[in-house]
Amino acid sequence: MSEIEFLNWVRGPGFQIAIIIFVAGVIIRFAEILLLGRKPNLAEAKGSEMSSGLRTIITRSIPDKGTFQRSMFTVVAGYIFHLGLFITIFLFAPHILMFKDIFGFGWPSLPTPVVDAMAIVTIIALFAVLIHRMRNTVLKFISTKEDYIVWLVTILPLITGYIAFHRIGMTAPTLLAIHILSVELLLIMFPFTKLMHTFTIVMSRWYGGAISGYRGVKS
Amino acid sequence: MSASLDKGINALKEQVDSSVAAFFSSCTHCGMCADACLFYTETGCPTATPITKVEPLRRIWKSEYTLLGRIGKMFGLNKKVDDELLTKWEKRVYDNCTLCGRCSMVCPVGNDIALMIRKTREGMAAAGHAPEGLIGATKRAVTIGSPMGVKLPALMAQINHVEKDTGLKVPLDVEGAEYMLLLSSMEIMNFPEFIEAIAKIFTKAGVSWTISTEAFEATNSGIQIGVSDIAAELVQRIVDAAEKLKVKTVISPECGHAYMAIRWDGPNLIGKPFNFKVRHILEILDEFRKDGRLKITGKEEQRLTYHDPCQISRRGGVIEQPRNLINMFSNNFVEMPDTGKMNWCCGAGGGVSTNERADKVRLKVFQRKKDQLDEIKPDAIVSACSNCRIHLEDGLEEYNMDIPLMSLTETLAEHLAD
Amino acid sequence: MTNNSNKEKTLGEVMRSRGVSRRSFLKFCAATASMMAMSPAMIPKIAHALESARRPSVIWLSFQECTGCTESLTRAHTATIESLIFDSISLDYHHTLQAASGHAAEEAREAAMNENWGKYILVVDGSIPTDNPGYSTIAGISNLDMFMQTAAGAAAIISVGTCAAYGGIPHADPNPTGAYSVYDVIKKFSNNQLDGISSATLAKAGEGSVVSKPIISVPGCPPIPVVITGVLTHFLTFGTIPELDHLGRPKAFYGQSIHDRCYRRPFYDKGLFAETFDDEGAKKGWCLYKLGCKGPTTYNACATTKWNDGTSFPIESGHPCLGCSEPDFWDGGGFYKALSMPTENITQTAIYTAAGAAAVGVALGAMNKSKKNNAVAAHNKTTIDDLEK
Amino acid sequence: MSDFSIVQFNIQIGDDLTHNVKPLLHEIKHGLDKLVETGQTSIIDLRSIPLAPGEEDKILSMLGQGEVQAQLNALGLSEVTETQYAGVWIVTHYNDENHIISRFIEVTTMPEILCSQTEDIMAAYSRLTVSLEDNV
Repeated sequence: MSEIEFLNWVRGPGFQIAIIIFVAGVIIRFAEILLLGRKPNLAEAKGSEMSSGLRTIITRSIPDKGTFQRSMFTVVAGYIFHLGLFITIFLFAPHILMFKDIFGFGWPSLPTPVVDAMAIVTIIALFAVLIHRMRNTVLKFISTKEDYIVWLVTILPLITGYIAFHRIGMTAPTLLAIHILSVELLLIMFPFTKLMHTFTIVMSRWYGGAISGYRGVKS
Repeated sequence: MSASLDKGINALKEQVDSSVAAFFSSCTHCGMCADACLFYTETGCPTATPITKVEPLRRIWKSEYTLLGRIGKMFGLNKKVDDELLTKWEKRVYDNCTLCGRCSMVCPVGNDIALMIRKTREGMAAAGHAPEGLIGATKRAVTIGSPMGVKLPALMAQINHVEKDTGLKVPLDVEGAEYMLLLSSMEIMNFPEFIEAIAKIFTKAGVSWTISTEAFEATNSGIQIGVSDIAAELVQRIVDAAEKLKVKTVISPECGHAYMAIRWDGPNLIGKPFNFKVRHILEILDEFRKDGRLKITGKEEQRLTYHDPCQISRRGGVIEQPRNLINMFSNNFVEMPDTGKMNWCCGAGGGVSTNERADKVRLKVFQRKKDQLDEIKPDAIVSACSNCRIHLEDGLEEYNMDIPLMSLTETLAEHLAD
Repeated sequence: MTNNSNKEKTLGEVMRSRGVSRRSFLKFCAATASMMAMSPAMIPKIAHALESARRPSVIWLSFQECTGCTESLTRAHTATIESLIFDSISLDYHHTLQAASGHAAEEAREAAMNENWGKYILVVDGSIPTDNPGYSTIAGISNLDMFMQTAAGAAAIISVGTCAAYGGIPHADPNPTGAYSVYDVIKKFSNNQLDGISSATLAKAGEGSVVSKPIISVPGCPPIPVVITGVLTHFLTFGTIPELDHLGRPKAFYGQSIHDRCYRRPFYDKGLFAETFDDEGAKKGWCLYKLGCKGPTTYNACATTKWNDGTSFPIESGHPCLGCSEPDFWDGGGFYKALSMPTENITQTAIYTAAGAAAVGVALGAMNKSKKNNAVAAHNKTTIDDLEK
Repeated sequence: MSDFSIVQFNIQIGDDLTHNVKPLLHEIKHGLDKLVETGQTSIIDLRSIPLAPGEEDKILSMLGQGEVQAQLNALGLSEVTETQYAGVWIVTHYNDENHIISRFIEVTTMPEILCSQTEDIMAAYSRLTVSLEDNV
């Protein structure tokens, strides 16, 4: 297989396979969760489930002062790499073209050097997160193989994307193909790992906020 | 004698619902819940990390309710829930957790971890992995009517004392009364001043109230041990009494989990809404304040702080009321560094105080409260939960601290204008 | 043959006999160095080597091709220099350019082969059909046979154009003629995967050990004319083949991507793109990435060598690079689809998948629900007697 | 002749499009320094450097026109001009059809191509000899 054939495969059938698994997986996971249902609360309500659930979806992004001080590394590093992932995935011009091709609409991009710098920051943050996970007693204790695999499939597209953009070591088609392949790996792993939190966070925050809000507690 | 692993596993299966499934799907193992849990911050022991306490429930969810888990189960690849696991987890779930719910407040993906631990206890108890102390208390609660073994004659004796001391009447079994007061065993045995305070306040306020001789115990061991069947039975006793006396409102006394049990879990345990209201005593007192029924005289000048009982504040939503009430009689109220919904647990709720095995650890984690108190150096602590109060006294003694503890209701009663 | 005597002369002698001055020769060498992307410091060395080089025989075979490569070469505007090089070689067979036809032409080829066995340069344009020899024959000889016979005695093979280098348009999906590139045909031969090859040819190919012949690929549709002559000149000058990349292309021309040398690269870096062919961005000469430019994955010298006597190259004229010098450029999902876009219709895939998955999800969700209901039904009431084992 | 770009785009970013103009002028400066110090000449092939439309013109106009301008006819026209900076020469080769085939900046006292070549001188000698013999 030549490198262009390889690139054409990952841009074509490979991407298709990944999308099928990703879309099917995410929908099945959602159905699995939502169709389990939840008993209505019979206690007299003190607040609205819906509004406090919706509020928590937003407010839980900001930790309270005490929590920020106690978990500062997790919060700061978490913010950096999540923001970095958002910028590198959604605000890089070539990526927007892909979304435009799929969704039929695009949005403005950030200048390439900004995205480039952000990719480096994100990679550094992710390595810091990994080291933290391996050295912190709690994280070491609670981490499973999945946590490390998910870390790897998350950082791979960043690293391969960075290398592909700067064309280090190999020719552009091969590097681009490797980058797309690493994204496909991420897409395939997505529905079956904790990566699902990207979507289910809306549900879990809503449920958490609703449970508190029903009792009149702003969470 | 019929507890079994199968029964435990079935109980865990029953506990999974869409919220639990969403919670497990969202957990990223970030570890922030550990920093929110005093059993971790004060012991440094990673096994106290809240989210790991729900491992038995997580395994059941994963292998029974997810596609990948179902496939794994077919090939026998899943991690199993067995007695070995449950034995290992017993201490984590019962001794090292007060269900205080602080973890639920900090979880960045919004997981109600305390709820999941409460659910995990259902499986643990059904599988015969509940601690001795809690089993004993639960048996007493069902057979005698109180986890501490307090019977009606003991209550009658205390009421007699109160009536003699104050010259006020404590109404028993009055049909059609507006309020029906519940009491915790601890109040009957350790703090009878509470009954006295209620008698004074309610008489002054001019409202009709009563205590049922058939259901006066507010605590619910079934909630703490994690057996909904028993919890429902205990709730049903109160519901029957309240319906019999046709009261409008049932009052939960100064006890955290009692409020949780009757106010929030009660209707769901018996499977139907109550036809009366349930209020915490602080909510009632705050209503009296608003209606101008509370006339206060004299202000305390000493530095007062308020210890939020977890189930009343964070898990119960009664946060402003105690502050409104304290400000009626205090000129020098000071908040702890983390307060209200973010307070730190005293370390003995959720059945930990009933579980002798956990005595050592509950005193160790009291260090957290000590640090908070050291920071603001109050002259006295006000609280609204007898269980917190007893443990705070224990803890202060253990750490050689001399700070008096006051019940909010009792202190308020002392400041009533004539 | 009339030019036999010429073959014994050195290039310098041939030129001088034609009245080409030393100064002209120096100019030619300077142009050659520039064209081959060599350092100007190499000019004296080129001059010296060309002085003493002898005219090699060149056999040019055209198979499944469009003659575009030959057109490109003969339309080269640096006419003086090109003709000089072609004067310096002995183009013994090229069925488009030669005067001879029919048997005479084929005889010329055989004669050149016999005279220069092991020394001539074989230039191939067009792909070679392997499915059925009847798809393309010359003088009754299948392309495959003619190629294998001629390749057997070549000093080196130059695959000119994308068809010869990668298979090109004939090779594009679904490849009805079983067309393959020069390199692939030789690889198939060495793996014994070739049918329809005559036993005589087989013997000859084996004898000349076709497998070990150096192959230089000069892809492009068409290739830049100076690249063709540049490779020939290099061979003439140094008697060796130039340094090649992993696809067998001379690094001097194919060492950097179009994107790397594109003057519009700063717009890419700044995120300024033409969105359509007639918008403001297009008028301002912004980057054509979004219009499907294959510059980033295409290795060629267009951006510096340019076309039509250095007038411009496609991007300079406002059109994205098609990637014609890369393998399978016809099957790359469309000329106007940006590189980061999937080549298949992902939207449709996603919609169909979502529909299917929704059904599966509802089924699995129902299974979950019934499993839970069963657990609730199997609930055995716990009393205080059931708290211990 | 310098305007070889048929399609003129309205390039907004101007001079610094490829960032190659300034470094190139600096290279010429270093070349002059080297020429004075060691007598070493240097040649820059303008076609080996990616330049945006207009950038080559920019370089040429920066260097300007000096005292010497020469034209030679060797396989088509060639132009040799000294720029306003002595020692910096522009050598442009054209083909028969007057299209530029290569362009160099030479930093030297005299571009090699202007000098009469030994081989040509030898040929000239024999030609003149023959011519004299024929005429005598």
